Amino acid sequence: MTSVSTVHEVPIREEVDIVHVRQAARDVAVSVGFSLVEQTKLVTAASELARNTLKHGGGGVAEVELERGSGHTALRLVFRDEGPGIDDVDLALTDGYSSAGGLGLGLSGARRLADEFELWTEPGQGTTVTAVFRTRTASG
Amino acid sequence: MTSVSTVHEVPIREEVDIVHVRQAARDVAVSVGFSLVEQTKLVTAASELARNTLKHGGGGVAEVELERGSGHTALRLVFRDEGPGIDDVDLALTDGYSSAGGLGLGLSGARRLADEFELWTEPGQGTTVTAVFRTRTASG
Amino acid sequence: MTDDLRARAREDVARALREALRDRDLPPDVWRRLDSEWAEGPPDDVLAAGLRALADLVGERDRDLSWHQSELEQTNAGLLALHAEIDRQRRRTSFLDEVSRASARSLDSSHLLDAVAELVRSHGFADTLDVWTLTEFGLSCPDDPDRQPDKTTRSAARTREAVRDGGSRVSVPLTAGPHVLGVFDLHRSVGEFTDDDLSLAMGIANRAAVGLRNANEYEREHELAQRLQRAMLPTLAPLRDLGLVARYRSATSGVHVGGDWYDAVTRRDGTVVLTVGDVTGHGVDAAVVMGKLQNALRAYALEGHGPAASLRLVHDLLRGLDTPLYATAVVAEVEPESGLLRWASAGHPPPLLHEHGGEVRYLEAVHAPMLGIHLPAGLQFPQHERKLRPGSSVALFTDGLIERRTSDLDAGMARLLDAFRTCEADALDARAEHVLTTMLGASDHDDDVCLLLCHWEG
Amino acid sequence: MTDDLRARAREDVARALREALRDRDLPPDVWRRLDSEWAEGPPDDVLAAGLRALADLVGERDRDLSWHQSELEQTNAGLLALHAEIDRQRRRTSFLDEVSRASARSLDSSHLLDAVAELVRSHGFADTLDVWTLTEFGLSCPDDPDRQPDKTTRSAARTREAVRDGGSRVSVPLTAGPHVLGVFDLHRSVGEFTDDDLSLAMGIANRAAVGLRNANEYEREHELAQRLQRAMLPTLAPLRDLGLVARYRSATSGVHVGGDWYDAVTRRDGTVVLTVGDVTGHGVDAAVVMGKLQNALRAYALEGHGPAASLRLVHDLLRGLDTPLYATAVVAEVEPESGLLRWASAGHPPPLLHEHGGEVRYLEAVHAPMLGIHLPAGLQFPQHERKLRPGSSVALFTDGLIERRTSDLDAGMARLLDAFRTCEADALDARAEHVLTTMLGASDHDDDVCLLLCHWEG
Ligand SMILES: [Mn+2]
Ligand SMILES: [Mn+2]
Ligand SMILES: [Mn+2]
Ligand SMILES: [Mn+2]
Repeated sequence: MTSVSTVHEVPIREEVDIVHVRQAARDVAVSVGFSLVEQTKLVTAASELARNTLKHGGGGVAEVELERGSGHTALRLVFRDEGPGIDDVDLALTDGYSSAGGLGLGLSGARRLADEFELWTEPGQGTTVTAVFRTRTASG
Repeated sequence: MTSVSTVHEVPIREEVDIVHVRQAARDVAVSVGFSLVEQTKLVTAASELARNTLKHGGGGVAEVELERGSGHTALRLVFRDEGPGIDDVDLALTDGYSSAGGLGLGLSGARRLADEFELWTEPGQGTTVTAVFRTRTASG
Repeated sequence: MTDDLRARAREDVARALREALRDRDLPPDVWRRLDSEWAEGPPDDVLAAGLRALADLVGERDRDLSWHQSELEQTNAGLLALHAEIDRQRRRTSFLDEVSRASARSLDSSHLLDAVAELVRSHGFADTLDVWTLTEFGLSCPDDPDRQPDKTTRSAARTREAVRDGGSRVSVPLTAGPHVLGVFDLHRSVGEFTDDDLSLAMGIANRAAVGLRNANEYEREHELAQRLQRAMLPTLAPLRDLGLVARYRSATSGVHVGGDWYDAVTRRDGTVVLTVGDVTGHGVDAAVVMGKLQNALRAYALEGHGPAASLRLVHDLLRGLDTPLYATAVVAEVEPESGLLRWASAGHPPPLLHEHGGEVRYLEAVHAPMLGIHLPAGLQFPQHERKLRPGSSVALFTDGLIERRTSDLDAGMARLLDAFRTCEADALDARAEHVLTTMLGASDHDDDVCLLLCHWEG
Repeated sequence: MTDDLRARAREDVARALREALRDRDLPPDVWRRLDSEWAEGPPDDVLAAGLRALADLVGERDRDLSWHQSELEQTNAGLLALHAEIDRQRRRTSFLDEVSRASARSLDSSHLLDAVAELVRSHGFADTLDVWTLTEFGLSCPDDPDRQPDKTTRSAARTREAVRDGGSRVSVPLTAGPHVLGVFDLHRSVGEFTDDDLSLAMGIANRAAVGLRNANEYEREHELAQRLQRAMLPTLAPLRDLGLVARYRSATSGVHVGGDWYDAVTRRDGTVVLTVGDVTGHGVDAAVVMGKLQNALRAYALEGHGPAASLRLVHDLLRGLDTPLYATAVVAEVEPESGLLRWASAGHPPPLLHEHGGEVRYLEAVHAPMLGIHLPAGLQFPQHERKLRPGSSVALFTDGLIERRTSDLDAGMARLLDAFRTCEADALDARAEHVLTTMLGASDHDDDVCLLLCHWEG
């Protein structure tokens, strides 16, 4: 049986909230036994997605969810904003592209780091990004 | 002909100096056209070596040197301290070992990131670490 | 106010301020800096000094914070870039390993080149890959033999280096050791080949070339063995007076080298001597004994010995060979002038006679024992003769045609009669094919098979 | 004081404080928070409120800073770990690619297994690697044929899976497609094999197995070709009355399939017939014609035809073959009772006579033209005879023994006489070796070579 629980909900309104999201993600990862490499991938992706929510979506909320099944543990990050949405998703997921400036690996880099990645967007309705990270080691 | 010039000398006395070393290294790297990946390797190693100087050597100094030859540019980081020195260099360079605690990839990780790496130490006399980073792209 | 009073007043104010901030969880260096500000200057300024000190600290902390934020942001971006870069390298190395494995999967050069080309396309490294192989006639395109290599392709073969043609076309030589074996032409419809792509293309070509060299070496040896084996059976020249067709099928399972043979030779007087034989067993030893018997029989027949005498001489020869193998054989001679057929058999299935009207029968008659077994001295081999009717054919064959593991010999012989009877073709070639197809079908046969058809129009 | 007065006093104090901090380069949100503190409460508290607000800010900034420092430190450590991890993966993949390449570098199974073993050791993956190959007699260790596989090795071959034996020993099967070809035993003297190492070991074994399968297939075809070719020359049984030794050396450069042959056969009357011949050219076609001539000559000789008659009959047979090749041959027969030697040659180098006292000479005599060329009808082949002195040897050989690109035929024939003269060995075997070594040395020869020595003790 698989159970999903929301462990943290972090508002993203200003720069310093990115660190809050990082900390929240890292705390949960450590608590379920993610290795340092796994933590790093997770936190890096969380940071980029939070920055995306802040810069592109004009702020929003991050949720850190924990999915436990028999023999596996997954950490799911959900980022929601009610910003302008993304016009061209494929373009936004291309390496090097970023409509809000910057280095342009944010979305595509996060997707590469995650085990699963989903992006929902609607012009004028906002954007929701979900990234799932699994650990190979037994959960703590 | 190859010319070497010291571009920065950064004292390492407290935690915040680590960021000064990072910034100094990054500034020089950007100015000679290091790519983002090359910058990242350099700055990460600089940060670890600065932390090593602070924690293990009780503080010291970091020098950022620039070596320019025909067709190549290299950035050399030198970290000097007058701390207790390292008893067992091989052990200190083993993945996972750190006599000052922490995550234990500092010295070995920096060595892995650098193109050249040299460690001089003498019990009671201090430690000097030199790490060289080359760029493949033409220098700016 | 005396200095003493001032100090006292200053301390009072400072104490009051410390009290006011008591419930603030400030770091120790804040208190250090506030205390040192408050220890100097006139008491009226104590408040302002504290304010200034705190403001300075806020400014400093703010600057430090922004440095750390910027470092964190850049490190994050750098981590993504490093991950992407190493991921790219990992995919590159694992792509090359896949190429190595595809190049080793088969010893058939066209299979392995197809597999490599497919990998190159499915990994999106190139949209089309044209293969050129170097033959004795120069560079040739196996998929389109009429195509000529262009300047870029030829240049890659000559210089043994990757050659660009614009941004979206690269030719790389297939080199194994000192030899150029061919060229890959790579094309992209979108995007250009970078310098990095060029070195990757060379890595692909080098790995494919090693596989290709192995395949070529295998094919050379395989072909040599096949040619040696096949060359042991004669290429029959057309006869002036008789129709003649021969077929050999090696066993499709087990050892592919067999001991069956056929032969046909014309004596100076015009008589045609036909032979079919079968050395027991399979493999190289059987093939070699087969070669000796076939050639000795031909020698005796050419010299003028009749079927029975030739078989008897060959029996003596086989007895003298250092081999545990035996053989069966049938020899038949036809005089084209008269249509006279003479034949003799040593332990072999009888010849089959197919007459003009469609009647089919076996020429059952007394035959000699197997060649090579112990025989009483002076034993004569029986020989038979009959006049053929015009339009008749004689078929000689080995037991592989009629014997199957799943059925007995008599059933097989009956099936063979049927196969001839039901044949509607007239041409000898077509009749041979019909018989082989009917008897062997598409199923595996574990014995080799010979069939010789000779037609006397009369 | 009225509210109005209080407000004015508050604003005065606030303005004074703003003035005092004017030269501090504070971020905008500091001013916002100070202004809001100063806009409320009694004027006496304005100062303290400002102080508290600043102190709060310092505390917040300090907390933010420590979070960022900690994140930066952890990200840095994470970056190192990620880099180390991916570096490990990259080395692993590139190790596997190296194994693939080493497995393809040679079609010689022992070479490639050595190369893989060397890689495994030099990469520090295992300290020793023992190779077992599956033969028809079970698992065998090529380096030590007497060794028996232990339980772990046998279990890996049977289950087709990696099998551990303690922490520092692993056996992995070499499987290619449905076949198990062998087993690698891996040992470490320090450290244990992790689960990850086990899967890497399987990756190594799979790649080596594909190379091994290719090598085996190549070796099978190569051996078949070699055996077919070698089997065309007879294994001479020792004669009762005469000493006999034969040697064949294939060309060491160019095509390795040749057209030289030797043969020796004993007639029922005890006469021994010796033959050496040489079909023009090399390759499969020459080898096949050689087989036909050798066997026909043996057939005629056995039947009782003398040397000249046999050669003439073989000439006719060769004319009847569909081949552009010619041949030379020499046939000699020896009667062991009397020591009478009869011989005939068709375009072949003369036999060499080595007499008891050490005298060596060529038996020069009129010979027939080459076999297979157009001859006037009825031409008789010349035949010669002489009585051997007891203790004499006759040597038949092909031109490959005496002809070198760098010297002429006469010089070669003189060198051969010398080689026999200088031979101190008595045994026929040793004499043949001495002659071959003297004439061919260690240098390459581009023609194949036959040598037949026959000794009559008398
Ligand atoms: Mn057979
Ligand atoms: Mn058969
Ligand atoms: Mn020859
Ligand atoms: Mn020759």
